[in-house]
Amino acid sequence: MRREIPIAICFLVGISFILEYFIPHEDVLSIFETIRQWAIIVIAFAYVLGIANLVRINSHVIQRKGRDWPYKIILVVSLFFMITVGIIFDIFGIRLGGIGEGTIFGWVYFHAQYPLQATMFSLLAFFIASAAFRAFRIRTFQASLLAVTAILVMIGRVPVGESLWADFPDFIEWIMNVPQLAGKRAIMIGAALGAISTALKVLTGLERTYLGGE
Amino acid sequence: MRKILEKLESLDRRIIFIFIGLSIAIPLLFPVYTDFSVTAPVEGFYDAIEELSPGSKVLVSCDYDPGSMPELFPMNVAVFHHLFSRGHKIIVMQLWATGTLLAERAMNEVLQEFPDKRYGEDYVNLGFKEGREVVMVSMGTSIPKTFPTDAQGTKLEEIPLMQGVTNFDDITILMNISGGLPGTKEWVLQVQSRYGVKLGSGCTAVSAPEFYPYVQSGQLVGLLGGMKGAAEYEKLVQRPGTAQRGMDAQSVSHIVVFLFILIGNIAYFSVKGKKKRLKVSR
Amino acid sequence: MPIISSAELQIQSNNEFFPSNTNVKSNPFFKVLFLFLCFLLIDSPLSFAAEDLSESWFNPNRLNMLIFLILFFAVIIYFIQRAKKGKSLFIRRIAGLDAIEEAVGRATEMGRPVLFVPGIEDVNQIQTVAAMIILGNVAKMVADYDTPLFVPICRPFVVPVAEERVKEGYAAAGRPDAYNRDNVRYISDEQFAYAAGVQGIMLRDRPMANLMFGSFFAESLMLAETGFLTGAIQVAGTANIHQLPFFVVACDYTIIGEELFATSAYLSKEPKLLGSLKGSDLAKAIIIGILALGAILETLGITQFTRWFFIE
Amino acid sequence: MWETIGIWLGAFLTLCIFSFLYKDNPFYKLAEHLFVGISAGYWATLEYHNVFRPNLWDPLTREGRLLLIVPFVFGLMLFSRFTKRFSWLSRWPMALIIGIYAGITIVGYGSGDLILQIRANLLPLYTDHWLTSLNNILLTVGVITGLIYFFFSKEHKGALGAGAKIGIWFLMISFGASFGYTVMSRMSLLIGRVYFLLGTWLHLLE
Repeated sequence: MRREIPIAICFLVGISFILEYFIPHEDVLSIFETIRQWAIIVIAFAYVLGIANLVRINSHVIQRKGRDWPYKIILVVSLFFMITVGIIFDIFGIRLGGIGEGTIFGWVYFHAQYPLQATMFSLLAFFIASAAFRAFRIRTFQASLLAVTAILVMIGRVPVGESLWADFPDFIEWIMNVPQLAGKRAIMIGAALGAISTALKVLTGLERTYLGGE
Repeated sequence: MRKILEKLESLDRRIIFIFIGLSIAIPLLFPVYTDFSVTAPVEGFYDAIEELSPGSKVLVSCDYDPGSMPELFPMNVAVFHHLFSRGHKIIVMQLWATGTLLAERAMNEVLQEFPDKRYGEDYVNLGFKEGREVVMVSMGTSIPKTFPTDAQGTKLEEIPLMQGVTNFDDITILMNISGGLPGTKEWVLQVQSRYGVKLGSGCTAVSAPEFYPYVQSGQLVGLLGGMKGAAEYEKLVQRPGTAQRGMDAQSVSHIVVFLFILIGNIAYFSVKGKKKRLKVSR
Repeated sequence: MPIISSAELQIQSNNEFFPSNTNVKSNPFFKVLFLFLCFLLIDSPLSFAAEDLSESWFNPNRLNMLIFLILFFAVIIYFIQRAKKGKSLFIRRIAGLDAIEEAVGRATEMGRPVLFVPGIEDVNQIQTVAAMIILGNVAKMVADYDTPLFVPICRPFVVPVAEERVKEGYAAAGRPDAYNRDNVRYISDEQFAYAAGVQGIMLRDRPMANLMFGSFFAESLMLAETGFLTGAIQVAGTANIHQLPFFVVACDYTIIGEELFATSAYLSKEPKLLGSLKGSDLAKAIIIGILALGAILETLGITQFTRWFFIE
Repeated sequence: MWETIGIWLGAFLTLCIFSFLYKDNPFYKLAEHLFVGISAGYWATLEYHNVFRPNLWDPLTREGRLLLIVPFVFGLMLFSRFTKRFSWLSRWPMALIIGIYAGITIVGYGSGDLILQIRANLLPLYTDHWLTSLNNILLTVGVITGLIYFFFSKEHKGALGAGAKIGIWFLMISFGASFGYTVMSRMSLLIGRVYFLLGTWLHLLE
């Protein structure tokens, strides 16, 4: 029972989402519509579960005084701070509560979360430059194809390339639209077949790692 | 010479970091504004909006967050500007939770240029909805059921702009600003190919090459790829923004990366020659 | 007259559907393909007339999708069932496996450690599963030589699985005593912290072979760069296409996209992996046929074939 | 006033993250943990305002749509993971979510990435214009040989081997293009931050 019911749910829901594609009948659509409205809610719960899990794991670390535990306190406190100003303040009608620009929530977003995340990703600019200098080695014919295309695209895609050669952008468009597109499309078709066969195995219960251990 | 090359081989990466930092800071401080032309995918995106009859209802899904803001925020602002300047109605939504305030800010920025635009009549923000592809498919049968209220909690029935909007049939075109997953790929697979909606995409440069097949197949009407795409589009809508401002820095940093690859390889091959290689090849 | 005699069947049993005999006429696969393509030459019934379908039970314009899904599902289930019954399904050996072997061989010759990085996604992700299968195989290779095998891990749940695989690998090589628990370590959940940790291992322990298989994101180039600088032989593989360029330029050999899954199916011989790989292969062969035939027909100005591939 | 404080805070946090370039240090760790905490809190808050209230709570309590109890209970069942005894209950809602995505994947990829992409590649090899003909030939050859590279049921020998070899060339060109575009993406992100530091914070840009 503990395995059969989930597999049955998975199968029925999955099949209904496939059938929906082929059956345009109004009555059927409205049933599927209801399932989808439910799905949105359950998926939202799944994200909350993830956040609850984050709190749980980090509280454990704090309790055990595990590695980096003072930082974990900051993590948990900032998480609850956002929920407090975003939800609790809003419910009790406290000034500057709720979400949107002009609230505490919005202020923290624009002055903390935004710079943090944007900077985190901008580190990659440094890493890619360093990798280009120290590890980008053209050692084979295949690597040279990659390198030549990469360099052409890098230079041809920016204004300086165009001032070097007026037709550079058109040439890059050709590379993007013909040889690179062919490669991408081959990968895409292969990946689509893989994704569909994996999904089919999940639906039919052949693949059930999502159920976890007993 | 050999000594210099050997030194280069073992150069501290922090020196490389300083180089790349400067290659971006200096052009930003002293811009020369190199001119550039507009490429076909960007033109396709622009034309798709130009061709709409005034007053069309356009759905703009802003699916990105601060991690890709320098590329996508300028597009977002330019799209709103373009749509308003052509007299279209904008329905905004988001599938990324951590980007909702960015779309709001983009709208507020554009509203300063169009003070007569009224919320609920000319534009509406449906807000964020969880569920990724499920939300997309669900909107195909009923937008009001998927989004019972807008971002502020007003019921959709009470919003004039949303009168008569049931599903994608009532949307003229969908413009997606895409930072990753869920984004343009999912909109193409779940909505464009299923409901036949016209779809345009503004995406990060990382995912742009992956979307070229969709432009060729006609699944996308146009594509803005990365900051360069945004700059070209800003040029077309004649609203210079941060993307155009960044183009010089983009040029210089690309040249620096190119030189890095070049010098790195010269150093490598002249110092070590061809070192140990695997026998296996493809 | 049977299509293939029983004697031939026996010879070809390890290579069914794509037999090595080049006689196209007597090959069942080509017959199926031929019939299928002939079928598609019938004028497409897809009309796309704007009619109201809200009362009908089937959308005729999606007939092509229905045919495709039924065929593809049938093929995959068929191959999985065959594999389950113990019929051997042929998959070619991926050259990447030789690369792994050679890299591990070099490391053992020099008495230097081997590093295996299984990506940064959780244990239920298909790429991590594939990485674990390859890990078991690598463990088997190093066991004989007392070469340390380091496995730094990003997600806690991957740790027990990786430990199990390494232990099994050592046992299969007859050296269960060589297994050292401390070498399979959890580093950090945080992407960059994990990358920094692995870079630390590369610089401190100087592994001679860096094997990176699984799901990688932005950390790929940080790892490949550091590994390159330490002079290690690097073999990498991921299905995250966006990370492949970095591996291709900084590694000695790269396993590309689906090859990763083919490698794991080849090594594990697990029916569900083999079955879906064979099913996809058959579909690919059909698609290649469609693309070739379609191009010829389009060149000749015959467009009805293409009309089968419209979706409303 | 608050705006100025905010900009200084943003600049401080930006520099905290950049300090990682020198080496891992407490400032970076602080910023990193702050980021994880804030964005998780942000996410939870949005779920409440944009999903739970409009899609579940309000229709359930105000409009009496009692059927919504089903997804509510399913959602709560997810949390049984935190207990040892009832954790199996969380498989039901998990199965629901997995089933939905499986169904959606099949339909989406089947139509958008297979049928429509195949159609887009059924091209005449000879046309009025030489460039179009060349492009169509390259596309046809490229996609077919690319697929051959990912074909595992036969040894790559003879014609098949040659096909696979050509296929890998197309793949490499495609990776090269991705590399170039990735450089563009990463540099844009840094431009954004430098713009903030030099412009918004230090007012050095006009």
